[in-house]
Amino acid sequence: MRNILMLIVFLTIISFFMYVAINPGDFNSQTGEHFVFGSPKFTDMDNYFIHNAQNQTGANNVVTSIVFDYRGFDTLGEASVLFTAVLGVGLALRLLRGDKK
Amino acid sequence: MSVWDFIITNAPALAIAVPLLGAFLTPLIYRAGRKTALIWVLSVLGFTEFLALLLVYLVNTYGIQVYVFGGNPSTLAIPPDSGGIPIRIIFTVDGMSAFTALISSTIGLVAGIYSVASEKGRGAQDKFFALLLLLVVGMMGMALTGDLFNFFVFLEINSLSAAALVSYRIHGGKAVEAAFKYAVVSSIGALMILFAIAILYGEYDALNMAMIAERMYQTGFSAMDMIAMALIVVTLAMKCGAVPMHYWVPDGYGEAPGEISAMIMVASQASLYGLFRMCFTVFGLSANTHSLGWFLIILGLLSMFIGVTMAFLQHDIKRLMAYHSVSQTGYMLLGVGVGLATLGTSAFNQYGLFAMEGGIFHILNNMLYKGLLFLTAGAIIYRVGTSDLNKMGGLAHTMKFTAIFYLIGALAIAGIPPFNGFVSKLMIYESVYQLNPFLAVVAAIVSMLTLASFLKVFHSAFMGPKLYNVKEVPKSMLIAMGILSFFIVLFGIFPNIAMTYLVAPAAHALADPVGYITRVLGGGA
Amino acid sequence: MMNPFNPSISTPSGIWNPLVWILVFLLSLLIAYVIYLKGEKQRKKGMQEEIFLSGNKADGNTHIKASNIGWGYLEAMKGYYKLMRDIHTGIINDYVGWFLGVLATMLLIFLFWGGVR
Amino acid sequence: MMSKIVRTQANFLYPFILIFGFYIVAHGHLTPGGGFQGGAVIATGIALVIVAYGYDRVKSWIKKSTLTATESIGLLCFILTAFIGLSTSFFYNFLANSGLLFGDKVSYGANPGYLNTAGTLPIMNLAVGVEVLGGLGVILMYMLSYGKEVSK
Repeated sequence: MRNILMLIVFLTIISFFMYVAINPGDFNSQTGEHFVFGSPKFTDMDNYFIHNAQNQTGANNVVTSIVFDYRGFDTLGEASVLFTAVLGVGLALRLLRGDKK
Repeated sequence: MSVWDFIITNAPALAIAVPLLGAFLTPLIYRAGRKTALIWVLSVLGFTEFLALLLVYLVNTYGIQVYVFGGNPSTLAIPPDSGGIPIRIIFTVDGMSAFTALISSTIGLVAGIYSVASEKGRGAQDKFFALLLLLVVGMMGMALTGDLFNFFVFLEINSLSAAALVSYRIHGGKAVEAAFKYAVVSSIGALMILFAIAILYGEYDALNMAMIAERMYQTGFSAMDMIAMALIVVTLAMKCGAVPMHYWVPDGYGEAPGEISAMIMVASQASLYGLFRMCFTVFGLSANTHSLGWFLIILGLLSMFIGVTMAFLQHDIKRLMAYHSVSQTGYMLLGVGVGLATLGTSAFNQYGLFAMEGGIFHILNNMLYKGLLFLTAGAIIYRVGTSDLNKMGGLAHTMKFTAIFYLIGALAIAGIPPFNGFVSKLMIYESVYQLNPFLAVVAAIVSMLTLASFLKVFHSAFMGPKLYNVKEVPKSMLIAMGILSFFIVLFGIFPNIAMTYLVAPAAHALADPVGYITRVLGGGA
Repeated sequence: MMNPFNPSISTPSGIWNPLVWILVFLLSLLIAYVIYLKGEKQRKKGMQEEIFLSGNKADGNTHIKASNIGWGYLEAMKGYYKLMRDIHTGIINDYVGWFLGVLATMLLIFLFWGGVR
Repeated sequence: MMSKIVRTQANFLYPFILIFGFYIVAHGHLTPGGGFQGGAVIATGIALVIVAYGYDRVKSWIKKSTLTATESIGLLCFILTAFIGLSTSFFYNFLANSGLLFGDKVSYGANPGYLNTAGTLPIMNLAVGVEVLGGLGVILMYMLSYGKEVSK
């Protein structure tokens, strides 16, 4: 019973994803193109990074310039995720020898 | 530039950076001794609280605050050469963000004071306090950020640190199991959110919430947006513990130490903030807010009813309170859901906004009285050593202050005047009644059952013959409980203090997505 | 902007003032005390001072355990609680399963009721 | 502890793994890679040594507290670099194109690259590399030590 229900749920979600993937998408009357899955409607932020990253940050690797400069705060967050994980492992896998009863 | 100007300019960044720095330094400082580390942790938490208060003041005085990480100057959201798009990570602090940041830092400070005594003598406290600070960082970051990916990062910090803290009392592996369940559920949720963010980023080439909302409004709400919205809304509903995705709540809250239960409860309110932010600001302009609002209302009704009826069954004090958090979350979803369902119609100004104010006021009240109740539960467990209500009795003979604090919290959560719970519940009943009387009837029944189950706890834990010869809990725990009780009584008798400075700005900020978007996209300073 | 130290809140259909409520509450306490004093004078000593629990004489040190409180309510709602206990399995696969179920439900709701405004 | 062949291999490979890891970290702003990736490579070096020599011997060479301190110090360097930029804004790249340390300009387009560029990026890369090496290393140590203690 549970398995059948889960199968129905799974198929529902998958069918939505499949619909989006093969959907012809919105029609842009100006360019005569369809926006299908995988062809973005906008590319201006990508182009900004490609054209300005080298000049602004002085890094040849644009990916690193995004990771550590434009979105450096996210990287700090990800680094603290690792820090949190380490602390959590240390906390959960500690032995209760030093704890009071 | 004086220090004061410097702090005011950089307040949104400092509100995250200071507790983060504090967390990184705590394991190092703990080597100098517990007392030094405690002074450090408490002063960091105090400074964070000050920054959150400052943010509330700044938002109420000068409107929405924008802070650009790495920008030159830090208020320039859109670089002039970018063609009108935000490039960097932007913190956008409006009334609702400042409100959530304030309750997060407050519960952090209270939990910090409480754990001075309650965790004394346990191992790995350097990690415990660092994780406590990181949990505050996670909550504050989720509240303050205006960037979707940044939101995900802080959601991850929030979930991981909360899961780790749940496992602090190993408790024969039970706490670790609860932490594992919490970690699995929240990791799957976080991955779903990441997936949704990837969809939105692929479609709109932006990660800023305002920019995505603007572009979604321009190009219309597509099928992909719908999937992204469903992923985000359902995941955040799970993270805030709405029925039928609440199963991790009793496990997690039940096994965590008392002050950590209170903090995780507020961490799930931060997810609730994320849910409201997404529903109103990101999808509010394009999606069908009427059906979205009814979705939240139905989740809220289920949470209220199932939460409270399951709570009555429990005989473990922490699990009982955990189920009550589920049912209290239902009130918030109900209040704000009514606001969302009526958004854009004439009914919004008649009662929708008032319902939202009620729901948001309930978040604040829930933080106060639910936090207090979790702290009293922690105090009982600290002295008695068991969380089983069947083994308790007669504690009011010796733990008088704990009993009084418990009574204040229980009466407040049951909505007995003159405590603060009554005010927000009244606001929710009165406004929800006008959308559909059935909603208000369910809410009132749930309130009655809440009172019944807290009387059960009071009777079995505090009344009856003296079974345990225990002392009152140490002072720091009493101080922490006293702070929360003071605000419960204060906001019960003068609800307009909270209404004016916190709740009304928050509700208006949520109801005005256009203001949010134009503040970020419509020119720099 | 409203006055933050004004205790009364106006709701769509009325007004709420905690101070007035406290006043009324104290007043009714006073009235109750007066009635109590009146009865106290003519109270008879004897059987009525003894403690009974479900018709049996209790010694005053009896404590009702938490699981026994609300027995009637739990008995009346037996069917509902059986269903709820069955749902709350505690298995993590089910937790995720419910999450996916709600996700599918929400997608279907938005498909049929329209996601677009 | 593994056989002598494995230990010899580990002795031989360990410096190369370290050098490769630090290369990835240091050249993060020029070539694919960066702090996270390089730190993970160095941590695999630690894993190799643990596999070859066994936890009990490695325990006496590397202390868990040393690794946690390494991790904290790496993160501190990272966040302090961000704090220094606070005179303009948090995470402001105050060194880029300034002519100071790592402050040389780059020309637009494909070029061979030069180590002394990119401002705060190499510093942050290094900090993150140190943090990841400490963090992953100490996770390994925690898990192994817990397994040892429980199985005792």
